[in-house]
Amino acid sequence: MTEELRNKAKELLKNKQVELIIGYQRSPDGICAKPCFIDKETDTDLLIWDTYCVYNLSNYLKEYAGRKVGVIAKACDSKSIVVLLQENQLKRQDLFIIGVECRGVVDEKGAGFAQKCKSCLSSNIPIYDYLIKEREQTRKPLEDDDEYEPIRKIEAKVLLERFKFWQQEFKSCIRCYACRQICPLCYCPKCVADQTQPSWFSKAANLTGNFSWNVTRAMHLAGRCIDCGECERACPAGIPLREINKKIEKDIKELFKYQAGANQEQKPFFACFEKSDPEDWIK
Amino acid sequence: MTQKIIAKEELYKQLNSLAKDFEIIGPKDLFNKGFFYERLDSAQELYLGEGFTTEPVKKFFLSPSEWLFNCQYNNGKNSLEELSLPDKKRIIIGVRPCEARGLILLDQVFGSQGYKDEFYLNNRRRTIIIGLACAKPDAACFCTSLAGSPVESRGMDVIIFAKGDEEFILEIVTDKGKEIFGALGQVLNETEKESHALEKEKNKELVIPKIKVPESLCSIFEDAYWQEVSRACLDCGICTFLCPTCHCFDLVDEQRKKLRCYDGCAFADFTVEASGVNPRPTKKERYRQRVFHKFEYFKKNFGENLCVGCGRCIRHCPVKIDIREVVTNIPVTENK
Amino acid sequence: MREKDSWEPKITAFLCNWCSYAGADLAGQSRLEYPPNVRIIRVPCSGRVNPLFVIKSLMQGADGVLISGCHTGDCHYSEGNFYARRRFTILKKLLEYLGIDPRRFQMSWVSASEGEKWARVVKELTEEIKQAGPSRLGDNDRIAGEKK
Amino acid sequence: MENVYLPNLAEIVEIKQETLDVKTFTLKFCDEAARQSFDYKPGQFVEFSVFGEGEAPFCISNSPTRKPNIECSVKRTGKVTEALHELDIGDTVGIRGPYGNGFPLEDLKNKNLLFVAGGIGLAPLRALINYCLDKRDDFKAITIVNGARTSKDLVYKAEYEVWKGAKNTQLHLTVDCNEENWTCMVGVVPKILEQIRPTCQDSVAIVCGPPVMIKYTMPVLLKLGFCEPSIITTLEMKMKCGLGKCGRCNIGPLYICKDGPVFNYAQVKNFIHQ
Repeated sequence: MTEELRNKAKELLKNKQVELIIGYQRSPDGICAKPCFIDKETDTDLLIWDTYCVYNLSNYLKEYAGRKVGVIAKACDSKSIVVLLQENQLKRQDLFIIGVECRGVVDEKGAGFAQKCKSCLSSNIPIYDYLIKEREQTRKPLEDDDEYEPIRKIEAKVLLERFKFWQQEFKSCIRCYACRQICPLCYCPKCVADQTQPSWFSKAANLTGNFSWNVTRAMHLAGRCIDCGECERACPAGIPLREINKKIEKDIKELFKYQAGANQEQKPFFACFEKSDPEDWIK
Repeated sequence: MTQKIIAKEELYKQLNSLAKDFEIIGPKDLFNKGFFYERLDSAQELYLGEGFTTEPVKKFFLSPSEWLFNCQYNNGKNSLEELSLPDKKRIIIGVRPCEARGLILLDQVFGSQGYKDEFYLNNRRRTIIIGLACAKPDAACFCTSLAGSPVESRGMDVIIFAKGDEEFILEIVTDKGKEIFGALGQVLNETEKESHALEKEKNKELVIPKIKVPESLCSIFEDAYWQEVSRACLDCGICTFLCPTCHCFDLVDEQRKKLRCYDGCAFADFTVEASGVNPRPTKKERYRQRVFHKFEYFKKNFGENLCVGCGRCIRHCPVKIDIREVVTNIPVTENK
Repeated sequence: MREKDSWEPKITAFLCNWCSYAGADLAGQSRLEYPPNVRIIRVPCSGRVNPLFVIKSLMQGADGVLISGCHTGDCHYSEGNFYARRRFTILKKLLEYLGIDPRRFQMSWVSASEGEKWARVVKELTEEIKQAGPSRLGDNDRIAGEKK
Repeated sequence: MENVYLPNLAEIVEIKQETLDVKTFTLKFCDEAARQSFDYKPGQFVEFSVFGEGEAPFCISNSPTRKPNIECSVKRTGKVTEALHELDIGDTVGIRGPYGNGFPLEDLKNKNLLFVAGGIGLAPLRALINYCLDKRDDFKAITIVNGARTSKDLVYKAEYEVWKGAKNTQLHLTVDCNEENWTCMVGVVPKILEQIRPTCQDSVAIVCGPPVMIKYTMPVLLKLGFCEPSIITTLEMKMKCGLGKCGRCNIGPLYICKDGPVFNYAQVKNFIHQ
C-alpha cells in the first residue's frame, strides 16, 4: 500500500493537481509515525502507511484554506472532513482526499489497537478522490466491542459516585488545551476559553474551571464529533474525553436519530430540529 | 557524602512516621494514565520504579494556579487582603536529577537579580527533596547532553539509588536531609562502595542520545528552517506546561481575586496586544521563540541553557516534535 | 458551609420575553404567592440562551438554573424554542452524566396567560432544590481556593 | 510577606475627557507612605488594576517634578480600559510600579530636543516635555511635532498654549487631512518633519506613536542626519507582570517591561537579528 501511496503522491505533485500533500512519515525513533508535509516530488518516498499512522491529518486543513492540498485520510479522518465541508470550512475542489482502508491503528500509549478502532463499525471511507484498498483481505481483526459499553458503565453509577468520578478526572486537567488544538472540528478564531469580554469561566486549573472547560468543549462538539479519538490520545492527564463525547453521541443517536459526519448535505445537529423531538423532561 | 544501605520497609516506616508533621508527596501509578505526583496518605502508595512522571515537580513550587491576593469591596471602598502562604512542611520523594536541576534554574528566575517571588520561594523553603536516581533512562532522555546526569544529586537533600527491589542506597547531600535520614541504615563497607561507584558510572552511559547544542542561534533567526520544523505544531500547552524549566505565567483578575496560572508561548494569543496586533502571529515565530529562549536568550541572562534534557516535551508531544531533532539539525550558515 | 435549614437556594431563571416573562408578570399582577429564590433574567427567546450561561451560573454559585420559554409552536420567532429544546436536552443529559443533580437544571414552557403555572413551577423548583441542598460546584471558597 | 504583585490603592481625584475615547485620570495614593515613596522618571509606566476586571500597563503622563499625584491617559480599547472609562471620581484602583527604565535624562542634558508624537503617543512625551520645561536651562532648543488623525484626536489641548509660550520652544500641530477652521499644518508626521527640517546637530529625537508612524518617521530622521543612538523611542508590547518574568514582552534576551520600554534606534535595529 505504501508504494501505491507514494506513486499517487508523486503523480499528484508532478501534474500540479495539489501544492502540498499532508501525510505520515516515520518519526526519528523508527517506530511511531508523525505528520509530514510534502511539497516536492523527491520527498514523496518519505510517505508511509502502517498501523502507527494514528493522527487525524484533517486538523491541518484549516491552515491551508484556499490552497490545493492533498490529504491522506482513514475512515474516521474523512468523516471529520465531511463535517468540515458540511460547515463550509473547506472547499471540496481544493481538496484531494487519498482514502486509505485501515485495519485499525495503534495508540502508542497503550499496546494494541486504539480504543476507537476496537468498536469501529466500518472502515469504508465516506468521501475520497482516490482509494487505496487493503490488499490482503485479512479478516477485520477488530472485535465488535459495544462502543457505548464504557458509557453505560458510568451511567449505571449512582449520581454521587459519578460526581466523584468526574471530579477526580477533571482535577488532573492542566488546561493545556491540547484536546482543542488537535481536534479538526475546533476551528474558532477565538475560543470561548480565551475570551475576556466576558470571561466565561475561570482560567485557573481548579475544579470549577476544569469542569466548565470540559463541559463546554463537549457541548460544542455535540452532533459534530465523529470519534477520531485524537483528543483522548493527546491528553497528557489521561482524562477519558471520548467517554464524554460518546455519551453525547449516544444521546443524540437514541433521542434524535442523528449521525454526525454521515453525509455532507444534512444540516448541523443544532441547526435543525424535528417537531417530534422529545420534551418529556420539560415541565 | 555519607552513603548507607536502607531497606525499603525501613524507608517507608520512616516516611510514615514523618507524615505527622510533613506532607508526603511522591509519584503514584494511576494504572493506565501514567505516573503522577500525588499527596500520599501512606508511603505504601509510592511508586519508586523506573517510570517517569508526566508532570514535573515544578507544579509544587510554581503552582499551576494560585491566588495572589483578594480585594474586598464594601460600601463603595476597595480594600486589599493578602492571603496567608501555606507553611506546612513537605517531603517530596522520587524527584529525578533532571527535575531537581530544573528547580535550580527556576530558583535563579524567581529569586535573583532583585526579584523575590515569595510564593515560589516559600514553597522552596518548606520542602525537603528526596531524589531518586534514574536506573533506566528511556529513549527521550538526553540529560547528559546538557551537563546533567542520571545519578547526580544537585538540588536534592537526599538521593536514593534503587538496589534490587527491596533495598536502596541512600546518600545524604545536605544537612536538611541529614536531619530526617541521618540515623537510618548501615554505612556501606568498602566493597559495596566500589560497586556502587561503578554502578553510577555505568548508569551515566545509559543515556544514549547525545545532542550538540550550538553556541549561538542568532545567525539562523530568519531561516526558513523554522517554518519547516513548526509545521506540525498544534500550538497547545503540553510542552510548556510539562517542562520542568518553563516558567511563563498569566495574571488574571477573577471575581476580585488575582490569579496566577501557567501560560505558554505556544498559545496563539500569548502576545496579542489590545490593538489586535500580534508580534508572533504564526507557529513559526512561536516555536522559534521557545527554542531560542531555551538555548539562547536564557543563556545570555543567566549563563545556562533553560533545558535539563528530561524528555517530557518529546514523550508527550501529540505530534512527535522532537526538540533534539530540531536543535541538532539547525543549518549552520557560515556566511551570515 | 451554610447550615441546611436557614439556607435559601439561589436559582437563576432565563425567561423568554414574550411568554414566560409576561406569565411571571401576570403572576405578580394577580398577587400569586411564590418563593423569592428565583433571579429572573429576561432574554428575547429561550433559543437565545447559550449553554455557557447555564454553566457559568452553576459555576458561580447558583444552586439551580431554570429556562422558561413559550410552548412549542407559539414562539414569537417561530422556532427559537425548538432549537432550545434540542440544545438543552443534550446539556441536561450531559450534566446529569457528569454528576450534577438533574433537579438543578430544569426547563419549562410557560405562556403569557399561565401566571398560575409560573407560580407552581417556581414553588416546585424551589422545593426540589432545597432537597438537593447547596451546590457543591459553586465558586464558594472551599472549591475555588482548594490547592491541587 | 513582600508580595510584589500587591498594588497600592489610589483614588481617582480628577478625570479629563481628552478626546472621544481618551480620558486622563489624576490619581492620589490612598495611604500617605505610598504617596511619599512613589518616585519615578518620565517614561516609566505603572500597572493599573481595575479590581474585578484586570490589569493593564499605562505610562505616567505627568512630570515627576509635579508630584504627588500621578496622571495616566487611557484610550478605550479593551476590557480593562473599558472598565476604567466607566469609573468616576472617588473610585479606587490599584497602582503597581513604577516599572520600566524611563527616558535617559543624562543623554538629553544640554541638547536640542525634537519630540515627535502621534495620537496617544503624546502621553509619555508630555511627562518628558513638562519635565524639560520645569528644568528649562538644562536643555537647548525644544521642538514638538504632534500629529493626529483628526483635530478631535489631539490630546492635552490645554497645554499647547503653555508649550508655545515656553522659552525657545516651537510647537507644530498637524492632522492627517485638512478640516475646516483648522489653522495649523496638514499632513502625516513624517511629511511635516521633512518640511520643518529640524537641525540634527547636537540634538536628540524622541519618537512615540503608533508603529506605522514610527516605521515611516525613522528613515526621515536618518535622512535629516540624526544618528541612530540619538533617536529614542518606546516599544509597545503585551505586558502582564511588568517585572520581566511572565515572558510576554520578551524580545531576545531583553524584556521590554524591565529593560525598556525606552530604547534608542541602534538597540531596536539589532532586535531583528535576535
